Amino acid sequence: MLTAPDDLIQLLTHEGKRVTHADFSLDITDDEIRSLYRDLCMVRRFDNEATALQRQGELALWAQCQGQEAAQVGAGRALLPTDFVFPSYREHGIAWTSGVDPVAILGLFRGTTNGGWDPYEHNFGLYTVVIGNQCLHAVGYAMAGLREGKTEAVLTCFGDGGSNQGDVSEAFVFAGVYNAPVVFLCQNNQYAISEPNYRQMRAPIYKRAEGYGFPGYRVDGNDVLAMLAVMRHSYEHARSGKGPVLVEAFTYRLGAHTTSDDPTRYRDADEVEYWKDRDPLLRVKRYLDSVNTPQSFYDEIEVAAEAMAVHIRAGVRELADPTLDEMFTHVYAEPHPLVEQEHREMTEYFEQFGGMRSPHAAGGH
Amino acid sequence: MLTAPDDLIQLLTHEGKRVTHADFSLDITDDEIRSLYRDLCMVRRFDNEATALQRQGELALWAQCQGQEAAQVGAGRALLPTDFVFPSYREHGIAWTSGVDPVAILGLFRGTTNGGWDPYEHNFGLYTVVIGNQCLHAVGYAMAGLREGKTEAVLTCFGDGGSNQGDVSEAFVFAGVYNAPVVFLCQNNQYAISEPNYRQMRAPIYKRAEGYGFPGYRVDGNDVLAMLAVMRHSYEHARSGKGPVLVEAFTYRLGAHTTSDDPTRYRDADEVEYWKDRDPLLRVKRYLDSVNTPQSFYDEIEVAAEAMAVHIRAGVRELADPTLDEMFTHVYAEPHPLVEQEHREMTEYFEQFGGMRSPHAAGGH
Amino acid sequence: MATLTMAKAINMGLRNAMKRDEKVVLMGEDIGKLGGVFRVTDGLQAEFGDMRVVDPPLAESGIVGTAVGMAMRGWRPVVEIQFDGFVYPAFDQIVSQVAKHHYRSAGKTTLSMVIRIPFGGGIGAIEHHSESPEALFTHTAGLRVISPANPVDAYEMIQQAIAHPDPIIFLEPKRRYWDKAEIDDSVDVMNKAEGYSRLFDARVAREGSDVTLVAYGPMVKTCLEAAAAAEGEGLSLEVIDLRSLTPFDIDTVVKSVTKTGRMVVVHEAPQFGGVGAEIAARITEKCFWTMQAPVLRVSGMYMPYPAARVEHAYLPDLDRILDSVDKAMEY
Amino acid sequence: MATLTMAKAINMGLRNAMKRDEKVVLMGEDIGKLGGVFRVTDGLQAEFGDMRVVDPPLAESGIVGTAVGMAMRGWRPVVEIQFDGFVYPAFDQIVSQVAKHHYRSAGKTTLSMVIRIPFGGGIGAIEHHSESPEALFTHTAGLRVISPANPVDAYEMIQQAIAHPDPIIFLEPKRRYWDKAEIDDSVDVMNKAEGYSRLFDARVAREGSDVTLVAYGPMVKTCLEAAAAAEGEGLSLEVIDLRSLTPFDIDTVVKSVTKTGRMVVVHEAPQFGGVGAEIAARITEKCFWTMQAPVLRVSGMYMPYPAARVEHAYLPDLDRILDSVDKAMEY
Ligand SMILES: Cc1ncc(C[n+]2csc(CCOP(=O)(O)OP(=O)(O)O)c2C)c(N)n1
Ligand SMILES: Cc1ncc(C[n+]2csc(CCOP(=O)(O)OP(=O)(O)O)c2C)c(N)n1
Ligand SMILES: [Mg+2]
Ligand SMILES: [Mg+2]
Repeated sequence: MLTAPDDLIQLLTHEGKRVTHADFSLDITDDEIRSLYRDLCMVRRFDNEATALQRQGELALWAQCQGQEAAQVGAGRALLPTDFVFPSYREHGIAWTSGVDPVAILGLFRGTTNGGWDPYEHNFGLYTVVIGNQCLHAVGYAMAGLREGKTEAVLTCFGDGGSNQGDVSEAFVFAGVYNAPVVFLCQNNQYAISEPNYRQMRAPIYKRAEGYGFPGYRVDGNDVLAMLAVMRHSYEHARSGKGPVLVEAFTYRLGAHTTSDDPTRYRDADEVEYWKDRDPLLRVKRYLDSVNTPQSFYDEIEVAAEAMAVHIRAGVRELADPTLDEMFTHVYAEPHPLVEQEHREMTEYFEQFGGMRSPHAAGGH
Repeated sequence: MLTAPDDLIQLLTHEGKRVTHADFSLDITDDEIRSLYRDLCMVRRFDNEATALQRQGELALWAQCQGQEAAQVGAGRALLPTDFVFPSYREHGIAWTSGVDPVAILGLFRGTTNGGWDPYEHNFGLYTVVIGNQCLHAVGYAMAGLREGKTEAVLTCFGDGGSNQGDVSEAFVFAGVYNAPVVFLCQNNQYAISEPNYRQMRAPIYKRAEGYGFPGYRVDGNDVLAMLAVMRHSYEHARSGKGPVLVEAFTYRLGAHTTSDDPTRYRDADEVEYWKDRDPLLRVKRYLDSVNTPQSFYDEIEVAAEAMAVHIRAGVRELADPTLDEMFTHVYAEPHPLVEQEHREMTEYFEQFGGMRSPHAAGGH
Repeated sequence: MATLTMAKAINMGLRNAMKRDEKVVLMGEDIGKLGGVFRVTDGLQAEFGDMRVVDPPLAESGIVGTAVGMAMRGWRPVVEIQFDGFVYPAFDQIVSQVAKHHYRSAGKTTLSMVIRIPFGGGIGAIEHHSESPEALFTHTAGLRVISPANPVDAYEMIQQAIAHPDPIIFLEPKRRYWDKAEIDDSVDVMNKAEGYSRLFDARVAREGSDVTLVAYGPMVKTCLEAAAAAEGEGLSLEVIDLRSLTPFDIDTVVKSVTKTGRMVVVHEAPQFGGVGAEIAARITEKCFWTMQAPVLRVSGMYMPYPAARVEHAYLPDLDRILDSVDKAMEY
Repeated sequence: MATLTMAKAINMGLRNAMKRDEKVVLMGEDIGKLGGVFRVTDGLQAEFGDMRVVDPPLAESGIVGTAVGMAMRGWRPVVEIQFDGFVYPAFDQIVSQVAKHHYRSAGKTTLSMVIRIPFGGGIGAIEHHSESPEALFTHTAGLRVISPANPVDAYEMIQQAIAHPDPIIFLEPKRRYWDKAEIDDSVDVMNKAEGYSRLFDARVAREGSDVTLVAYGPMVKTCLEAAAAAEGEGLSLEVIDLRSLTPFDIDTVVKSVTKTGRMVVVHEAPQFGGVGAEIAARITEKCFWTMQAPVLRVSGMYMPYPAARVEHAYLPDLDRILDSVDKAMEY
């Protein structure tokens, strides 16, 4: 059974007690903690809605982030608006704190688009499915920022399994050599689909940083306060010209890898139970209860979450399939004769049948 | 100017004084040191002959190993016959200690073959030009050895620049996870062609090992005694089931990257002078002189080296160009109709001219 | 005899190969307890242990590169790449090492390894999960590239591929994983007199006289459906299942085209530079005077694999194939 | 006017592009003080500093991947891959990211980047230094792939490529680096009215009436030599320099073939699945009734690039081209 190591940076225990840490502290009011809790709940709800929509056939797939909300909300809330995010495919919490419309995220999983949002609108890049690729983009983006004289941090996310891709270590090398203001966030949810940490690494991931010449920290990824503190510190480190940082958020994927996955094949119920007790929402709730948070606070969140859910459900059903024209657009920035030719041919071809018909057009399966 | 750091593991200073090290010691007689010196000289001579042959047009290219002889002879002499080597393209010293005929090595550089020797004859794999590729082969080979219950070490070599390839870090990961008996030898000759260390890394290479869960050492790569001691220890570590080791041999490429290179474009003469005084042969000579080695010993080496040189010069000129048939052989292990067809067609085609003629057939260009 | 899906048929083939030769080692992300994302290796780790059914670290170059090292020592690694779109991180190892080692070592090193890749679209997956990279491998000498189109071939071909001394890219048409067929599991595939000697032969999947349809992997079934539909319209289509892309069994195709004089090649990959181009060029050269129409091609389009909800428009289907057949007939 | 080698012409083109747009950044192993192994970037780091002429760590995926990140921010990275055989470690980034980003982002992200690759053989190099991987890129939608055949084109095309918004694979025929030509450096290439609008047009390099030779990059010169030799034998060969492989300027080729009725495509890469296959298939389809002979192809062989001392037998040369021309004439 995979349990939590005891050398994690922690500011809030899973029993909901605030604790101190020698290197990291957080000056935060209870109201601010409530605001973090609100985000945790909204993200949880977003995730649950998406899972439900997948079950109803509205999405082809969903990659749940349940259990990782604190890691993501902590990382996301510590960002400044000028910072930029290069996510993997499970960063729904950071998408949320960045202001990306959850419906846009779902387009990718519904299969109506390979993207779905404008990366520059919220400084939140497209989800990246090929493991590790985005880490290099983050470094290059940060290198360009240095050339522009900007003091912005760039966040990039990957998983415990993903840490092994050559691209990730090359990103470490480049970030180190160019002193790029990149914060590498590894959400170690202890599984790469079915493969537990011991099949992926011999030493904790955060230790790799030192060999590439920059600091690495291991944080209790289920502790939103610790995450906020360490990420704030790390972005500031990056912004102030000290170079990259690696943060390993030690967490646990409470759900399945994706809705196509069957985690009962590779992990035991009691392990999941152990981690449910360490749920990132639960501990904040325990704390908030201990400081006399009124029920109305929770009720208000419930109302907001329900409103979001309504928006998501309606929005997803309205996500239209691409038209034939859309399908052929944007292969290139400038016209390409072969694309134009095939576009023409397919248009003529479908005209025989009165235009391209979508098997999904009737409104889902 | 690039100089030597002072935290290197050293047993023989560049002035030729034997010193002790807290963690590594070597029980060695002066005669054994003479035998090492002999190898250093033979390798130096081999290298010089090859350079001369390239200048005479007998080789298309030569990658000198001058300056790195101690790193290679130390690593090579510490091997057992059952160990296996996965070299890069500059391991002439290890080829030598492994018993590979220098002439075979030169076939690759003459352009008569893409290989040139039987990897299994001396447990010395083919040179690998695509940076980093061979490190993964070494790990896989070692993993297979574990499955066979063997207690053999596998050595693989790469350069300071090469350490950055994704394949190398992936090799670290796999070796760590599978506890593979691999010794990673990075010859840090301080340059990747024209790029000095500071353009390749932010922290010393040997430090990367820890992040992947195994020990890393940084050795004075110009000190054949230290190399022998650390490599012996490392192979034994691997053979005894403790897993991989990374050894960074800190050295200096005294020659050009290859005969096509012009190092005056990117490094200063005084840097080269500094390192010439740290020549791996010179310090052993200084030591041997201090223990009254007779001139006859050096004379004997000179005679042997000259004999080898004669062998190399004659052998290289005899290396025949592949025939058309040879060119078409071994693309596959089993017949492939397309290869057979093209073979047939080309044979017929050349028959019009009385067979394939080689522009080199007359004995060089 | 057993009725099995293609996924199960490959599973049984792998099991047989592992029993037959203890040097066979499976390596691939999540192939152990999970049995692979398509369950093709279901139960094999439980049966053979985790030294023979290996869940490696998440790094495709690492997987293929270590497999090369194992093969250098006489082991027979069978690598699973989880999806087509994730083979590219291993591309360097495949093209520069797997393909070239036998040649470089003048035959001293034999890399008997199989790289299994579920490929192609049609399952509504998100991006990078529906690609058809076969042309990138067929252009690379030193590799053999094969693809079964039905459970029986899948069962036999995987065993033959594993027994073969050359490195083989084994493309599994993922949307056909659930197709079923009767498999005769009482015969030892490798003990049949021919061993793997017919592994690279094309197969006439359906005889016909008007137009030859050439396909492989997922499109064979689609072509057979098209041929059945065409029959109703009085058109007789011959369907050739290539099975192997390199070597390419040109004789079988030439024989068919000599009869029909017309040919349509079908694949999911984009037309430009796809395998169909080589087939068209080669057959046209051989059968120049026989061809009554140019070789036509039905394929995916020149774009990244599009969003799943429009893949039906991207992928060749029965209608598009018949449309091209009609065009070929009009010449 | 100046007489320059192709290497120097590209150097001058790069310098102009860097002066024109300060967002142009060169990245590549050893391109700084050394000036690159072929000295194409000679002097540029001294002139523009090491923030604009970057000697990156030795990791091709890292180089291309960080270039993508820079391009996402509006910079124009020009990557040099040291040799053809070393582009494969970056293949994943090129195929999955560089090629797809504009599409995936619905045009929000424009990756204006150039990947320069010295390619092809003929310089007596050791393995991995003489490859022709163009077909691996042309099959990948989202990329444009171009190759100059002479110094003038090299000078102009590199500047146009850098100014173009799409990612471009720029293949430099390394054995032609030392070829010389007069370059008019007084005209600003990008200020000519057409900008980069003719970048993807093929060029009739020599007019003729009997057979069309189609080539690109290093083989254009060889074809011109063949055409000159054929003239002596009374044969009139038209030589087309494609310049761009994708887009492929089919009209120029069709026009020529309509006149000659015969075509030979020449490239160094292996024939099987090479760019010649697509050209042959496409032209045959368009010009089915015009063709008096099948499209013939002269190319490298289906093997890893062989040892340098036999590359003369592997590479298409004047004799092999004329041999195929004769075959085409015999139909
Ligand atoms: C290069 C590549 N290989 C394989 C996959 C298939 N795949 C998707 S997610 C995944 C596991 C990732 O695990 P981890 O990095 O720990 O991230 P997590 O999903 O746990 O967040 C795999 C193997 C992929 N997307 N990309
Ligand atoms: C993948 C790859 N990229 C580029 C090259 C070209 N190249 C050959 S050697 C070399 C420098 C290697 O430097 P280093 O790893 O330090 O080894 P050294 O040559 O100094 O021994 C380069 C860039 C290559 N062979 N392989
Ligand atoms: Mg994980
Ligand atoms: Mg070096």
